[in-house]
This record gives sequence, C-alpha cells and structure tokens, in this order.
Amino acid sequence: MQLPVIFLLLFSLGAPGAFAQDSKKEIEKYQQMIADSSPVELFELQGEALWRKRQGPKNASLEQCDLGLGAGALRGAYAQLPRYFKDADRVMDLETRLLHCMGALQGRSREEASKRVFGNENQPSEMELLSAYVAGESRGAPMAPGTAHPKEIAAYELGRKLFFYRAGPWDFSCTSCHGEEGKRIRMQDLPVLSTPAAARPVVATWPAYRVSNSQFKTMQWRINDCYRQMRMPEPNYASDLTIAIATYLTVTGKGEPYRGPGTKR
Amino acid sequence: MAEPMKIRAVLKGDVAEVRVLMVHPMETGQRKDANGSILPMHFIQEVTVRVNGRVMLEGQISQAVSRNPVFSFRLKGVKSGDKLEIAWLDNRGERSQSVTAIA
Amino acid sequence: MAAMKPIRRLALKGAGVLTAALLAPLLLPIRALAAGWNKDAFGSKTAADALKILGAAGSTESKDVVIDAPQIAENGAVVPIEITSNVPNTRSIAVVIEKNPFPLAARFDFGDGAVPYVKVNVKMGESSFVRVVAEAGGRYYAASKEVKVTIGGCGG
Amino acid sequence: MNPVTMKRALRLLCIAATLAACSSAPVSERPFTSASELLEVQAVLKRDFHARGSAGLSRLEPDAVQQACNLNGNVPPEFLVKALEAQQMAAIKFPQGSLVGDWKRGQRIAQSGRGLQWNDGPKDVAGGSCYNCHQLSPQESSHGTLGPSLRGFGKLRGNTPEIQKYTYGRIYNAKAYNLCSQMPRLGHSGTLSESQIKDLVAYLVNPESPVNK
Repeated sequence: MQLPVIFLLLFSLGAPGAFAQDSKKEIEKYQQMIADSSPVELFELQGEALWRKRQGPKNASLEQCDLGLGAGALRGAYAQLPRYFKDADRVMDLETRLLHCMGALQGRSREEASKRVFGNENQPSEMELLSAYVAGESRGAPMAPGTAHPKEIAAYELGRKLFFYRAGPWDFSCTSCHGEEGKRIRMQDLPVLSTPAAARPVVATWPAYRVSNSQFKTMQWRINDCYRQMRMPEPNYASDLTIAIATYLTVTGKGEPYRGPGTKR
Repeated sequence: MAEPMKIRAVLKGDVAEVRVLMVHPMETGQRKDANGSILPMHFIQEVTVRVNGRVMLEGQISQAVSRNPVFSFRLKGVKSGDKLEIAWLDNRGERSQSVTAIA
Repeated sequence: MAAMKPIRRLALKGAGVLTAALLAPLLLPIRALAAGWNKDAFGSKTAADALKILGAAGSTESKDVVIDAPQIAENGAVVPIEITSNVPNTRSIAVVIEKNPFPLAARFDFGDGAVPYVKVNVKMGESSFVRVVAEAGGRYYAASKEVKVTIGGCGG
Repeated sequence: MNPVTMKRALRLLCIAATLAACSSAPVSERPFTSASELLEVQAVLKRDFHARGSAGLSRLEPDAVQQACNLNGNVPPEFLVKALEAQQMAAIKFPQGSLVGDWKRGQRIAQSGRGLQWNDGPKDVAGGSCYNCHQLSPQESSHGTLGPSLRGFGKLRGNTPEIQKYTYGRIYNAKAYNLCSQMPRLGHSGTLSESQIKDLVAYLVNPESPVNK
C-alpha cells in the first residue's frame, strides 16, 4: 500500500472521530433548542379536551378511567406504567389502558376505538392527543413501572428476549441498531436501550412531538415503526408483544424523572 | 377556518417575555398529499402584536416558517394586567386572534 | 384541520391559559408599522434581490446583530433561530436563508417598546447560511451564521 | 429453507446448544439458553404479528443462521459457523460475465433506504440502505457508523476480479463471510436484483466513483 494511501486511511479514521465528537455536542444543542420552542403543548391541551369529551354508546368521558392510581387519578399515573391491572388480569401500557377505558366507560368496541390509532400532521389520533395530556400529568415523577407482580416480571422477561431476538428477511433484532455504544444510523445516534444509562432519557421523553413531520408519536407507534424498518410484518396494536417491549425498556430506564411529552427530531 | 393560539406572557422586571404557539399547516406548495396531488401554498403572512390596542410589533412571515409556528418576543414598558392581543392573517385571508393578560 | 376542533371549544370556554378567540368587531386593521406583506421581496429567488427590494442591499457586517442558531440541525423542518439586535433603535429585522427556494423567510418591525429580539422556527431545504439584516436610522447592519442540515433517521 | 436442510440444521443446533452452554459471552447478551426458549418467542411472534403489504407472516419463519445466532448470542461455536457459512456461500448466485455495473446508479441505490418494508409498493424501487450504516463517498456527511467506513474501498483493495467477486458476494450475502453479521443478506433476501448489486460493486471499486476519490 503506497504511503499516501495509508495516510488517507489514517486521516479518514481520525477526522470523522473529531468531527463526530463536536457534532454530537451540536446536535444536543439542536435538541435542546427545539424542545424549548416546541408546539407540543398544543397537543396536551387537545388531549385534555378529549379526556373530558363524552363519547361512545354510553356517552361518557374518560374522566373516571383508572390508570392505576384510582378512577380519574392523573397526577403521576403515566410514570407508573406499564403495570398489572387486576380488572383486566393483564399488564397494560398507557395506550392499552386507554383502549380498555374506552370500552368499559364509553361502551365503544375495541375495533372502533382502535380503528385509527396512528394519526398524521393534519389529524392527530385520539390516542396521540390523550397520550400527550396524560403523560404531561406525570412531569417530574420518577419512572416507576410495575416490577413485582408475576405477570409484570414475565412481561419484562419476554420483552428482554424479544429485544435480542433476530428475525425477518434482514435478520434484525432491536440490538442490531440499539446494541453498541456510540453508533449511529445516518446522523441519528442510537442509544443502547438495554442499558439504564441510555434507556433513562428515552423513557423520560416518550411520547413525543416529532419536528420532522409535525406529528405527535406514542410508544406503540415507536415499536410499530421500528418493526416496519426491520422489514418485519406489523405488530398487533396493544398486543402483549408490544407491551412486553415497552415494559422491558421502561423497567431498564426506571428511576428517571419524567420530563415529557418530549420534542424530537 | 381560524385556529386559536396558546399565548404565555410573563413580566420579568420591566420586560414581558411573550411566547405564542399557533396552529397552522404553513404549506410550502411543494408537498404532496397521500395520493400524490400537490398541497397548495397555505401559510400565515402577517402577525400583529398589540398591547392595550397599540401595535408594538408586526411580523411578515412566509412558508419558510415551520408548521405550527412558535414565536418568542420581548416587550418593554408594559405592566402585568395589560391586555396583550396577537392576531394573524394568512394567504387565504383567514384570520385568528387571541387575547390574554400579561402575568 | 378537523381534529383541532376540540381546541376551539376549549378556547371558547375561556380556559385561563388558553384565551378566547374574539369575534369580528375587534378585528382592527392589522397594518400599522409596515406596508403589509411584501409580495415581491418574499417572491424573490435570491437573497440579494429580496434585500434590494427591502432597501437593505448595502449592509455592513456588525457584531451587534446576534444570531443564536444550531450549527447542525438534525432536520430542516424546524430550525430554531434566536435573533437579537443590539444596534441602537433598530426598527426592523429581516431573516434570509440563502439556499432556500425563496430566501426571505421573515421580517419583523418593532414599534416603541418592542425589544429588537425574536425567536422563530424556520424551515431549511439544505445546509445554508442564515443572514439577518437589522435596520436602524436608515442604515442596515448584518450578520450571518451557517447551519448544517443533516438527514437524520433511518432514511427508510 | 427446504425441510431437509431445516432438520439437519436443527440437529446441528441441538449439538450446538449443549456446547454453547459453556461459552462465556456475557449473560445479558445471551437471553436464550435453550432451543425451547426460541420456540416460545417464535410462538409469541406468530400470535402478535399480522401481515401487511408485502410483509407476510412467512417472514417470521427462522432459518438455521438465525437460530444459530439467536441461541448463541451471535457467537456460535466455530464448527457451526464454518458449516453454515459454507452453506450460505454455496447458495450465492454469481451472475455470468461482468460483476461490475454503473457506479452512478450504484450511488442512488446506496442512498435509498426503501425495499421490503410494508409501505414499499410494487412500483417502489428497493435500495441498499448502505449510507444508513456506512461511510462511502467523503462528500456525504450524513452517514451511519454501524458498519465500517468503506471510503476508498476500491482504491485500497484494487479493482481486480477477485475483489469484484468478494464485493458482489458480500453484498449478496454478508453472512456467508461472517455468520452473525448485522449486515442484511441483500441478495439472498430478494431485496436487491443482480444488476443493482453489480451497480453497488461499481460504486465501491470503480476508480471514478466518489468513494475512491
């Protein structure tokens, strides 16, 4: 190998390293600035209006929905999800629990209530607006998902296995991208979500407003869209599989004070 | 169709920090909808900030301002309780207006 | 924007934080400081043309015009720009994004009491210089800052 | 995966399971300790996924490579790696004649992240998603770092028939060279066509390509 070529190789290895370091700092500044001037509050306000809105055959609102801290108790409720619910004998995340209340309180069928759970920039979905509002009511509360009940432990274990399980035509698992420190796709840093240090800031800022498409996104969407890019078939909305992954991520990131709903790229 | 705004105006010393969130698509005329047809230009052109009826600041903005615009301004010589009114007018002649008291 | 409907009902209820949208009588004439939306300036395809139409062709670089913008924006859809003009009695600020199809992004006119400061989120089609031109006493003062727009995400 | 190779692969796997138990990779990296645990997860996938667009449920069927990598935390025993890499290599279909296409088309394929997603329609042209993980041309700063930098790929290795074949094969099926690699098997999975892979080879080895400038 001629000398200049070696030099080229060494130079190329050196330069991006240095560039990568300040670019990480600059991107963090960008993230801070978009969080400071974000319209996410508009989604929280609309979520509050929906929480109170009478709907469904029973013409009832969601104000009596028990998110784990008692009927209608909102303050800090999101920070303690996912958790086991005796009335449904099942571990539920926020969206699954909202779906449950839409059935139990409003008399709506699961099929109707989950017809359009992922919205767009012109028409956010009910779940997105409600998630913004309910999550906002946990600001400052440390994330404390359920970890004691056998079904909570089982959900965590299943989530962990799913996180590492490689499948699909591209043989991807979550760790294919979220498995190694300091890696990125394009300019997108990839947190190693199996470690508390990386999981904490993530679980503390989802659900979130995404500036790239002006849409408010939930954790169910986040898991759904990851599987799409893993070239997998589509996960069932609010299925045990999606709740298990959300449980694994939230338990891994527990203890972090919630500071969402966030604003992201 | 007019969409309201979310205004926060807080007096810090003799300067009021004003932050306003607006609901508007701010279409550039270069985007396509789901079935491929161009979404026409649709954006706020004028923003007016009044305190107790007097115009203190005017903005002329374009489709280069992000969707759901968020502005921050600073106003001096105002006191808490003053009536702060922000209005916008878009390229279709639609208007929206909101009033709040400076905290 | 049908889904935004609930927000208006909330607004009409006059919730403390979100105020009511008032009715027609209060729609006073909007223009007082500037002549109104400058079609030609905003329609210009180059920064130079836009600034010439605004009468701001000859501007001198000045440290008193301060631009706080990210060096790298993960996405061009929202680039927060914070502008302060410390030039005494600044009356207006123009924001120009040189590589945008229509470079003039916004212009703000400041009446008595309004601090020559504004923070606004702008869209950038690609990496470009953001140029701010402040007008005070019939003279123009300018500064520029480069913002690199990257393709974030998985590009899928 | 015809049933014969599947059965043989599973038999190999059972032997591997016993040997694997004693390899020392960190526990968190190896959540699976037995083939039966794999079956448990596969059952959950079949229950909680549904087909959408081109992404059918058949995509959930594991093959021997996935079983070996899943069960052994991506570090299967040496003899199993050898056996499965050889099997994957034998399955690579190398085109007749030239293995090098047009580097300009290759650049577009490297930039495009489309292909095999449920929202990719029949008319959408698949891409290689290369820039998601690799640096290639120095002009493109928005590149990933999951994979090694490929800057100067042809310049460093030379544009020889051997290197062209190695490059074609590696894009077609990276697991024939490194069994549990995270690089997708772009040819094996039917994502990229023969001519698209040849264009990517050109983008990597042609001296005119920006990758080698």
